[in-house]
Amino acid sequence: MMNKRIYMDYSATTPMREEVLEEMMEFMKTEYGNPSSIHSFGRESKNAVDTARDRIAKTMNAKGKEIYFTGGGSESDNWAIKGYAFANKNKGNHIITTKIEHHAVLHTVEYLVKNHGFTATYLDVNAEGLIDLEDLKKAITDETILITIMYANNEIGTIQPIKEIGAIAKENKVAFHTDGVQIYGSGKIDVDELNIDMMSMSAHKLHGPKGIGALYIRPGIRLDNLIHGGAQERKKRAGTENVPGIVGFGKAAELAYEDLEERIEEKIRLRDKMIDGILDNIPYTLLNGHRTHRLPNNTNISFRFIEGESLLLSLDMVGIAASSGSACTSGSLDPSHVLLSLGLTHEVAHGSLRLTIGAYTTEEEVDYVLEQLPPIVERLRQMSPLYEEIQGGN
Amino acid sequence: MMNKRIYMDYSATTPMREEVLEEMMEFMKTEYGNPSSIHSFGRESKNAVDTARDRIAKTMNAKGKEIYFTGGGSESDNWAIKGYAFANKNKGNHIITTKIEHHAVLHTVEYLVKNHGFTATYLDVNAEGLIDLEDLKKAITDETILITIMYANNEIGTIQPIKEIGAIAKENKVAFHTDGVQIYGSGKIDVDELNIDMMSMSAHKLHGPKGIGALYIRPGIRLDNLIHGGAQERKKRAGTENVPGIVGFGKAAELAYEDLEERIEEKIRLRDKMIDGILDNIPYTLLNGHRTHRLPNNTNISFRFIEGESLLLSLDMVGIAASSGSACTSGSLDPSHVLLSLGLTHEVAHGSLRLTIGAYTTEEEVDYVLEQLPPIVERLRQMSPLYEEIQGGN
Amino acid sequence: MYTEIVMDHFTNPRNVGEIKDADGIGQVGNPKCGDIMKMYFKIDENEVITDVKFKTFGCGSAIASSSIATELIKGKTVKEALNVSNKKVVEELGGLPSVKIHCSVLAEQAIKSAIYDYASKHNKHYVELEGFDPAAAEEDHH
Amino acid sequence: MYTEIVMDHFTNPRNVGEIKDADGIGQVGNPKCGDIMKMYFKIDENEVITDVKFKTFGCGSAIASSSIATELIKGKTVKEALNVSNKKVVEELGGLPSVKIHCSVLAEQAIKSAIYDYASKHNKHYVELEGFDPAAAEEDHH
Ligand SMILES: Cc1ncc(COP(=O)(O)O)c(C=O)c1O
Ligand SMILES: Cc1ncc(COP(=O)(O)O)c(C=O)c1O
Repeated sequence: MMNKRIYMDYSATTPMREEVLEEMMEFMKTEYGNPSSIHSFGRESKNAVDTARDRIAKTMNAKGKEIYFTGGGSESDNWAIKGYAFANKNKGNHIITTKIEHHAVLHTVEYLVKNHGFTATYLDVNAEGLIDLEDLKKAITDETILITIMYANNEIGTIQPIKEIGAIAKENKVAFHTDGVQIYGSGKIDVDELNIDMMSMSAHKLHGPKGIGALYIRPGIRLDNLIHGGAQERKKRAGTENVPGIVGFGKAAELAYEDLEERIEEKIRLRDKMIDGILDNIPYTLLNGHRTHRLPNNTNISFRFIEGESLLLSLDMVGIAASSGSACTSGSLDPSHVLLSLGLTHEVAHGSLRLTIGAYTTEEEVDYVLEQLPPIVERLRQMSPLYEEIQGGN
Repeated sequence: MMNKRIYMDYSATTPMREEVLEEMMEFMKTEYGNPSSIHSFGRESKNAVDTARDRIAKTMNAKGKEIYFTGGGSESDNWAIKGYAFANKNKGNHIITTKIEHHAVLHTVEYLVKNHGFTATYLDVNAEGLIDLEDLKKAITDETILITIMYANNEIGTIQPIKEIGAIAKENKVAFHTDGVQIYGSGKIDVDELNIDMMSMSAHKLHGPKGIGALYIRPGIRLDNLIHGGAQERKKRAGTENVPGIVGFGKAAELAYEDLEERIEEKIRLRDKMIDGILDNIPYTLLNGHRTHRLPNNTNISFRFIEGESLLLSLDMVGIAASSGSACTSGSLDPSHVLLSLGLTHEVAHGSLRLTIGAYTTEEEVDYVLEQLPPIVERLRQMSPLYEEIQGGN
Repeated sequence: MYTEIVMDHFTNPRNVGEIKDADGIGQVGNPKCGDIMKMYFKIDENEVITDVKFKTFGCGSAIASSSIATELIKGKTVKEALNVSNKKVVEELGGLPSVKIHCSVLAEQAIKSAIYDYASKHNKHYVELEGFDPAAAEEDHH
Repeated sequence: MYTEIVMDHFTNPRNVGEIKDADGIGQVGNPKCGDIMKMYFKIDENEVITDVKFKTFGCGSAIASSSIATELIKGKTVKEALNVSNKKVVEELGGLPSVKIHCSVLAEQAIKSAIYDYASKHNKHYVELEGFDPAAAEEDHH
């Protein structure tokens, strides 16, 4: 039997780096104090929290006091959007976003529209997943208070023209939030240069712990709290601080940005090998997302005539962990809204496969995937009535 | 120099039990998969999450599917209250709570009143911190949709008559949420018997990890999401699951309820020794909270003529970690709203000390506190102009 | 997520393929929903299903449901096959996740659809098929 | 949280106590806010503060601020003492957390208040005290 375990799902979550766990251990074992406490147990936790805040701030040219810890990327998205909308509803009720946002943004905007009197524009994307800046400009009205556009897409890896979006937002005096969950830790970010007012992050995407995230908030940007209560996080996000999580996040951020350039290069090399290896060797395939404005770790390919979940199961049986935009993996009926927004038919969207690599991915693993994939695809196609039709037509 | 470290602040947070960390380790090291994934990495996380859910449910006579994981007690409180209020605003806009709630409840209710058109009644408490059930009944109107009353108070330890409150809520067809953060893990709870519709919990209060909490939700209770996004937690709370946190919470809950009765007895014995030891040996002291309807681990005493923070600092210097309702510890100007609600003057409220014991507290530690406290109090009193007045008056 | 039986039928599906001179062919589902099942039946003069093959575009449970359904009806009479319900399919698979129950419904409908085809070609009438609309089954099986 | 100097002055406060026959006594702050500072001055005919004592009800930084303030003015003239600002107190302590700055303000006001008392008893007038209202300082020092 197969006992290889090849992880190709780094965009879903990542293993913690050893150094990260190591730094966390102290705070899970001995330094358990509450940072808000006055006694020495608490004081050491407080220092550790401040250090982590500074480490993260440094990676994006921000200040420690502009970083607020949250319980994860979804909370950050919810807070930025609901918090800003509620705090600024006297200025207007219109929000601009895109059709390919993560559900943490999309469902949040939909909720505000459905239940709290806001309106929204959902920008289209082109076949590569890029928005049109002209569309954005046209969408802005006197009522527009917030633009929320993701930095890089979690499914197809497409990276938006964030700097241009930031400039448009600034020019129009509209706040700009970006979901940076996928890019943070894998891309160079300068919040000033990019005119980002708020940015969501999630530690477990960059070899940090799960259940901890952050929101960058530019000074002057006012938002209602999402979680009211104690005075933690300068009164903006209540709840006893998850000190080990925060410490781990800080360490992970520091490590991610230590040797960023090299790691980006290496990932792009492996990613391109994966993409070309599949497109060149398996017929009826197509790359989803932009060929170059793309996360360094993302391969997303549609295999026509087969369905994603059965592909995933087959890969899992040979030890490869991947993901798919197939509806069947989410328990819903429709395939990924992102893939449909690219203009894919339902059938093609159902047959998508996402392979995302990470810090521990080796060339051998990529080779192994390239070796295993063709017979699996062929076997599933042989079972498919859609393939039969095509073959019959030849 | 002093190098004793005596932790008397278990109500602020607790150290993790070894068995808890042990179970978490597997999920921090090898089983890092995303539970929502289809591949084998994710599957094992999913099982672990389900096990934890069941473990917690079992401790309160609930079902696994009625437990929803959150990022902590504050999030649970915010979700229960905002979520229920927003989802049921067509039924009414009135919320009943008390004056001594944790800020996670109080500030949330205040926010709904100030910014979202709700109204609220804040019930008074008597000198022992108990609400009057007649007040509660009288406060209910046709517009009342939610009663949120804490199970046990974090500062003074007073335990409310939850069963009676639940019965009143049920009779009046009003939903009943209780902040169970302080009681969960230290008291026997049966959500059915008590008619609890929602209950907040936080793992780090019961020797579990920080940054993970839960909300019990009775089937049929409808609430808006606080954190929208992915389909996690049966679509009610988005965000990649904090698997190690959840696993740790489950284990901590199991352990807490394994030998609950014995541990309660032992804590009460030590607590009473502490309370009596202070009241009997130090003049001008008074116990805050109810003498018997009280958390087994809570001692809260006001020392007249001195201020809490300087007391805490002095204790810290002899290795004792405690907390206070003094304004100075919170950075605000007013002392604890809880102590003021009992009818204490500002001066007396400022001079309060909370000593909360836990699983690792020994009799020797209690003795040590009882030995250290009198000279410290005397020294601070000698510095106090208020004490001078009293002494002068003799 | 899936039982061992499901995984076995997914990994080694029985009766995959086509029958060139089939007596009845049924296709249900559509690519929009991500599931298409096609079944081919050989039926003899005693109305016994002597051979059956399937092709399926769909998730693991769709493939497993097709496989087990074909096993359940092979060698059975048409009447018997018409009594194979989606419940039976789920049961034989040792259970399906609730979001996947529709796959078993699809298998039941594929059987009915193939027999419907056979019935119309051979001028047969089965009470079990009353109210069954193969076009609807192709459109939406949910 | 606190600097070593603050902790030192909190642990070993200088000049704690009362002066029975003080020439000036000032009390500022109130129990509502959690801080009361009382200062006793001995002042000689050359307007030199020859002795000073304090009593403080308050947090660690209130006690430390009182202590350092008394040190700063002991042996100084009244005029010099009136020029000790809260900034100076903070500086000498090596800094205070921002939420504790008011404690240093209180120390400055305690000095002024004691001198105000001395001045009124001795019919003196100091421009530095113009606009200073000891009753207000007792009511609210924030
Ligand atoms: C009664 C009560 N409610 C809510 C909370 C908030 O819990 P957490 O800090 O874990 O968010 C606490 C503890 O801080 C508490 O004691
Ligand atoms: C783009 C994007 N936004 C938000 C999230 C939500 O982050 P989390 O699951 O940590 O809450 C994710 C990951 O799931 C993501 O990929």
